[in-house]
Amino acid sequence: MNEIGISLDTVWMLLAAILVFWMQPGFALCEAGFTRSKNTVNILMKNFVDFMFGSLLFFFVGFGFMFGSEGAGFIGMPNWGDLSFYKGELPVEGFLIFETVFCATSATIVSGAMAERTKFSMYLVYSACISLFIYPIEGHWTWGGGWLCNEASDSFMMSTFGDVFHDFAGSAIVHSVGGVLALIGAIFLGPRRGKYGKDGKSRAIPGHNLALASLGVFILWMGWFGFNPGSQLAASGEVNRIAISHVFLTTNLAAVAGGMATMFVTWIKYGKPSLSLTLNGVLAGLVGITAGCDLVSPVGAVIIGLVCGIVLVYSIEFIDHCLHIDDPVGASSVHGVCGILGTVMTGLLSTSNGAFYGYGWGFFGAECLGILCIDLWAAACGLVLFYGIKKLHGLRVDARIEDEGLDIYEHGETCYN
Amino acid sequence: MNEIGISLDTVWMLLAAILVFWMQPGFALCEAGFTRSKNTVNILMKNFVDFMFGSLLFFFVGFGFMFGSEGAGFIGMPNWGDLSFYKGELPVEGFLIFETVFCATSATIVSGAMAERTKFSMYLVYSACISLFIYPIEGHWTWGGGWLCNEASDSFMMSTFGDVFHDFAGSAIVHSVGGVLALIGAIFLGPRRGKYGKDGKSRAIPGHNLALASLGVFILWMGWFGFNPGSQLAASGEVNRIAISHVFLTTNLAAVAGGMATMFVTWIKYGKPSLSLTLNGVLAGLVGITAGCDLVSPVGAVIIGLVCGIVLVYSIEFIDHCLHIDDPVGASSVHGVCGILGTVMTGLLSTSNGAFYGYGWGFFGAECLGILCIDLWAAACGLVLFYGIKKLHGLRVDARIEDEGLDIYEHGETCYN
Amino acid sequence: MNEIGISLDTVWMLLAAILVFWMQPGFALCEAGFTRSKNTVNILMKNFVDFMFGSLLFFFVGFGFMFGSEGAGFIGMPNWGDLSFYKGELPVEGFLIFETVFCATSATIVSGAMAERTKFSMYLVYSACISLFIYPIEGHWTWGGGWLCNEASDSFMMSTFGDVFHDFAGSAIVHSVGGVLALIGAIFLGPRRGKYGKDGKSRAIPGHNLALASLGVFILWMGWFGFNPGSQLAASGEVNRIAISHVFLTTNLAAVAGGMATMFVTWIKYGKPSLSLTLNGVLAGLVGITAGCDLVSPVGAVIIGLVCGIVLVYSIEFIDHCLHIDDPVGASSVHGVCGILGTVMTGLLSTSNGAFYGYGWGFFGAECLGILCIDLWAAACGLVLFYGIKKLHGLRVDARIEDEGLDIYEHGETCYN
Amino acid sequence: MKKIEAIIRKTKFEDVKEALLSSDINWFEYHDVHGIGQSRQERIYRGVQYSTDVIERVAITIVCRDIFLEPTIKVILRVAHTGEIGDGRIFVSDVIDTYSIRTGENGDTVLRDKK
Amino acid sequence: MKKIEAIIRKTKFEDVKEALLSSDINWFEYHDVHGIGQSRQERIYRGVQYSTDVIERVAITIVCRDIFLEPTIKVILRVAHTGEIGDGRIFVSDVIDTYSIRTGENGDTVLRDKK
Amino acid sequence: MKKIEAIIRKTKFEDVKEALLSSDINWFEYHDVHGIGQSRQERIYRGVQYSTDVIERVAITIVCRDIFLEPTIKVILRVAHTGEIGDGRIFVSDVIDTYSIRTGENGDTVLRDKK
Ligand SMILES: Nc1ncnc2c1ncn2[C@@H]1O[C@H](COP(=O)(O)OP(=O)(O)O)[C@@H](O)[C@H]1O
Ligand SMILES: Nc1ncnc2c1ncn2[C@@H]1O[C@H](COP(=O)(O)OP(=O)(O)O)[C@@H](O)[C@H]1O
Ligand SMILES: Nc1ncnc2c1ncn2[C@@H]1O[C@H](COP(=O)(O)OP(=O)(O)O)[C@@H](O)[C@H]1O
Repeated sequence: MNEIGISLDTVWMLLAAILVFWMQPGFALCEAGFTRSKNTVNILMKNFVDFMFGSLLFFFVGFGFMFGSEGAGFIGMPNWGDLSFYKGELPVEGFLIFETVFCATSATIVSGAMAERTKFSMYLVYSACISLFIYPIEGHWTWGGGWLCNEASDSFMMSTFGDVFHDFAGSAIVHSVGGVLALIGAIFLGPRRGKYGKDGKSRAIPGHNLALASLGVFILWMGWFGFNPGSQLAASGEVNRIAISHVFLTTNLAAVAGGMATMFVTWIKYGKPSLSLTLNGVLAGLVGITAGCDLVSPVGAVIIGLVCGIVLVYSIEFIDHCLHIDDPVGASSVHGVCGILGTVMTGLLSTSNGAFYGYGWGFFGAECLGILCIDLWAAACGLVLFYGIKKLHGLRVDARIEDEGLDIYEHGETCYN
Repeated sequence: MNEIGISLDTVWMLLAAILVFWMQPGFALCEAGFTRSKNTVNILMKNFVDFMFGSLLFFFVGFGFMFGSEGAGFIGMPNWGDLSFYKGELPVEGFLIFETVFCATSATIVSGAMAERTKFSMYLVYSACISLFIYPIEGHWTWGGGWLCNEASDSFMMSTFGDVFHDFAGSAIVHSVGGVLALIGAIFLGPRRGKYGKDGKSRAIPGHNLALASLGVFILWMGWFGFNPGSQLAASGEVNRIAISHVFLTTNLAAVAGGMATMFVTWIKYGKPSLSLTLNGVLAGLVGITAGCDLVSPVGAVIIGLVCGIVLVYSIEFIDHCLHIDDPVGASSVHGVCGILGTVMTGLLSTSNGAFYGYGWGFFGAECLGILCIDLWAAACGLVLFYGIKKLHGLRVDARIEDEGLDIYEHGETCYN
Repeated sequence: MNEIGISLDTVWMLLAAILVFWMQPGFALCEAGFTRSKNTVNILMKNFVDFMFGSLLFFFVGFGFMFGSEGAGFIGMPNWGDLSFYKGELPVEGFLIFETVFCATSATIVSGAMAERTKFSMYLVYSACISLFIYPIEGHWTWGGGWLCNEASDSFMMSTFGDVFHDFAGSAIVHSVGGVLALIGAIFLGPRRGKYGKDGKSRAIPGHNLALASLGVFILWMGWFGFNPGSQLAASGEVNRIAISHVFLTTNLAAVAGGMATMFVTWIKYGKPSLSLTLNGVLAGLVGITAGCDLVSPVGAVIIGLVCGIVLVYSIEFIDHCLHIDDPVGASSVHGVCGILGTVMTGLLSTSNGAFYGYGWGFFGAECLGILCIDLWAAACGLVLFYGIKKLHGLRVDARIEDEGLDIYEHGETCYN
Repeated sequence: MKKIEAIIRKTKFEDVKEALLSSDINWFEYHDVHGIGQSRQERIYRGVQYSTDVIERVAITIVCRDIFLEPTIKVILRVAHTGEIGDGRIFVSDVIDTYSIRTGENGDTVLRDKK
Repeated sequence: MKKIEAIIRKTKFEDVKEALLSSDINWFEYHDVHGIGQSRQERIYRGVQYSTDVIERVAITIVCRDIFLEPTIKVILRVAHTGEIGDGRIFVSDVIDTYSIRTGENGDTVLRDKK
Repeated sequence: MKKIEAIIRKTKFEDVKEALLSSDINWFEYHDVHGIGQSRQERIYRGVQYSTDVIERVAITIVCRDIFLEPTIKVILRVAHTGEIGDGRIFVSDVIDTYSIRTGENGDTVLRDKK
């Protein structure tokens, strides 16, 4: 029975990997739809290329950084394309693919925030860095058995909080890291030309195709049913099959609650239910639930979704209108803010050790410290990286190229003919 | 072995749930493609919102109405978000998700027929009602163990027909209910402005993007491979694996036969093979086979597909040209007429108890009575609901909004920029 | 355990079938995106219709031709819709569906190369022929247990090469056959009007929507995770679960390497990274790895991907600029050239019997002979078929129809309104 | 010969077209334009509320013989009218000559078979 | 200075463009328009058969010096011609002045470097 | 009354629009056109390298009273100018009459409430 159980788990894992791979076009369409048609080829190209870089680099090096041993819980050994170090029951090739698609998700989040003005070659550099070390290292701390997840009773986390950091499928590890890098990238780039008037007022630069963006969100939603339930990495046995069902349900409820919250907030705030924000609201709910989808109850999931959906609207407004940071697709709010929110709320709403269920504040503290360290790491890397690129080569295309569209200058072809 | 078998069944059920969820963008793109670009944001929004409402309401109340006990086979007890009443082998959370996506499918069908002229807020009211009670109640009669499916030998169905009503995956329960409500909604709304000339002749209002519509149909087709084979709710054991394979085959053959029939009929009738109808033809075959996909032979499936594909063309023409009911995407013909047709034909073509195979007319009678009761229920609810909305608040937007497009007035944004 | 193992295998096979079915819209969008909007309805229609024809004909006849016995290893007996002849452990209906979607893939490849100028009715004739006998017969030689795969020690292949022909998921059987037929079809049709100037120089006819084409490639990529790992037809047991994981990994790495190779080659060659070719590059890698995805190492997969991605660029240029054959989507290069390349390279890079790993040239010879025979068969059939159609009825639409677009004349409707 | 260029509401186009055709104005050309004027439309996009003065309109171009000028303008003025801001404008200018590409003829006669 | 506006078949556009360029008419502008005239196209959509009089056409606008008027029109008449209904029209009107935005110059000279 | 037709760079459109609005030119119409001239753009598509002379441009049409002609042209010349090849052209022609569809009025007065 065990033999066949592992096979079933493998099938489940590979199915999840397919679904998470499928999120790549989801991100691509979402970003393409929310931006102008003169940059669509560039955007599609970026979304292909970060998956390509991610796959290769994670296979050769990143996988080892993340899951290899050594380094006192801070970083693993690079594997140089060799997979034999891995000792799990599941086939290592399948596990590698599964982890690869998560890494690529983290990389691709940033693309949206930097859309319409980044040099293609510099995007490649950034993309290589995240797959090469930024993501694998913080991934090592958590999923790779590093210090944030060390369950030994004398480990730092256990002795301080009595609990380790928990991020089931990556609200913090994948999404908030992507979101933080997105924010920093957008800051370094500066806003798109024409985004802020001379009076400093934010102007709308409507996306060229909300149908594509909507399809993208549906695709992402579908992919999330691999992202979260798949992260159980097992389906056999009663515990696992209940777990994946539970995760599936909480994931969907949070998405739904997030979308509804955003829709009603925009309805009240602007007088009309806004599709462009509701799309983000669904994603906000999904990002938020990702950390605690296994620990919170269905009603807890609805709460997380609602909070994320509401906060999202104000976060987007704040970043745009007050901070004057131009994030064309809202990646920093959706993945950054809601990723952090979701991780922290897991510390409150976990039915097995959350503060609101009377288990004290230990776990909540672990969640806060974890998300803090992870995002500080991402922020530090982002600062160094984007500052370096900016100084050495320049991050942004010329004004003229930006005006005429990156497609013609960077790629020599237009999307629509 | 049983332990792992249930896990395999759970994986199969969740996979099916993902695929049926995936039908949501299928419906959205189909509807968006078949309508004008000035209403696309509204259409996308409707398709998001009915899934959101459906998920939440079915979780809190509808699931209990459908599968809860009590009520003498007419209606279950609402569950108020509590799932503990359910006693099946499969994890209840997974089963809930599976049933949720079916409920949402039923809700979303109506959207297409009411496209381009319905007030968004009133669509919300309608959408809430179908997920809240219209669908769960007739669902209780059938899949919920209610009177239409009571196999006790002294039950009404058994004593009258010697057989219970059979609707494997929902030709009647899901599709015909959606189709009937679509028809009634379209009647209450009245045709789009300009759809019928002063001479009463039907005019074409071409959809704005048949590529999106085609993608939508492909997505629906794919989703149906979850809808039908998934409804077996099991894959382990010889019986089940043969059953799901069989259902998969009949589903595909009916789709193919439906599409081909429509293509050739339009080719003969209009001199040219019409894409816009062939797309519907594929769906007609799929809807038709859904009731009996487990009972009919592959050749039977081809026959059902052909009949549905042929009838579809005439049904669309009849509803449009003779009844002057304006159904922009043909939902009432595809889901209503072919849903009924498929249910009835199951009574004829079932290899285990169908009339054409010499098993007499009992099962056929059961099918007829079942579909009659289900659709009368839907029709009655629809009449009350749409009449009520129309009187109390008005169902339709102003002529001016309809002319300029719902996107700008209802949502303040346009799809293409 | 075996009982449940077969069920798991069935689920895996059906999942793969769904994913390969999903490649149909991938091909459709890819082709539609790479061509002009005046022919989009025609292209979508072709892609529906070849799946329909394929499904029906393969069910009634082709399945028997391919897997039936008799015929001395050259051809099986037609099954006339009867499936009882098949004796495998997996449910025959599921296996039929699985094989059907592969057959339909082979058929649909040709569509792209013949786009924008072929009579719709003649495309139907072609499409019927490939599903009826061209594909099933060469399929019989290989997957059907025919002469190329006869492992009896006194068989022709074993006695000549000491090894049989190996094509795991169809680089040769599916893709190269489609590619060869595509090339011959394109030759017989002649180039689109305006494709070559009076000076003989090739002109660009840009596709109308690279976003659709990109989505198509993502869909195909996803589908390939069914195409290749699914071809193991089993997931239970350690051997199988490692095999499918391995195949999944090699498939992805080759895709990634193919895309990157093409991107960098175009960057160097033309000064700009070209999306329209990178899309093909990904497919080139996927086609290339398909034959040997189970036998080569991950690094071997990267090598195959790189070679295919590089050769692709030159092959497309050669066919277009030198041979003056107009293949709007590059099907002959992607599926033909890279299909052949991948099959041959399997003979070199197989870790268990490849020439580069010191196992001598026997297996390499078997691969070469196999691909030669298969493609000669395809070429011969293609010549007879297209020559016949051209003489008897004409293959190509009138110049006027070509200029104004096939949509209006062949189907009476336009895609975008 | 005169050229009439009318910039009208998109929503009025079908009516105007039918009115023109039923008034024996059988030939014209139209295309989509963006009009900037006093009309405003309220919009929201991703949290930015704004009001755009760019309104989608249809521009109709009709070239006709001088005697047809008056009646054609009357038709448009009557049918395209709503009375609210944004109804649009009609511009009239001179055309020196007209050729029919099919027949190669030029002059008034080309426009005459209008009946 | 004269303005030539030609409404031609979409399918003839490439030919006309090339003919113009090879006749030293190096500057012009074109855009897609819908033409209504005697041409009809048969359509079917979801079971409704209809014939539309709205045909997609290309409108070419050329401003040239008076001496170039004749030859330019000749080129278009020759190349855009098929003889079947729907070939289109050419309209000629007066232009008072032309400015080059790049140089700021105006008058005939702006159009002179045409060669 | 004069008609000003300006063919400008797409990238300059927003600036020109704002300059016009802030110079009390409150009404105009614009649409996308393809311009053929001396500008070239390098392209690659599926291995074919080519340079296209078809450039996307915006055509702005303004009808104004004669006294407004000068200032309007000045604004456009100033703002749409880059000095590189491809800046575009402005064409001026006569308009005989203008009607307001909303009010039914015609003549100079229709254009007067401009301000
Ligand atoms: N002088 C003008 N030149 C060009 N187009 C104009 C002119 N005046 C008005 N238009 C067009 O007419 C449309 C309607 O004008 P608007 O001021 O909005 O309303 P009204 O017609 O009621 O005065 C504008 O959008 C613009 O496209
Ligand atoms: N008087 C006119 N004003 C504006 N456009 C016209 C006029 N006459 C013809 N056209 C344009 O020319 C096109 C061709 O005219 P049509 O009557 O179809 O064929 P033909 O050129 O053979 O007479 C029409 O679609 C229309 O766009
Ligand atoms: N005589 C003309 N008739 C119509 N359009 C013209 C004419 N001359 C120039 N144009 C338009 O102006 C645009 C710019 O012209 P171009 O020669 O490229 O640069 P420049 O304005 O610097 O001379 C062209 O693309 C064309 O659309």
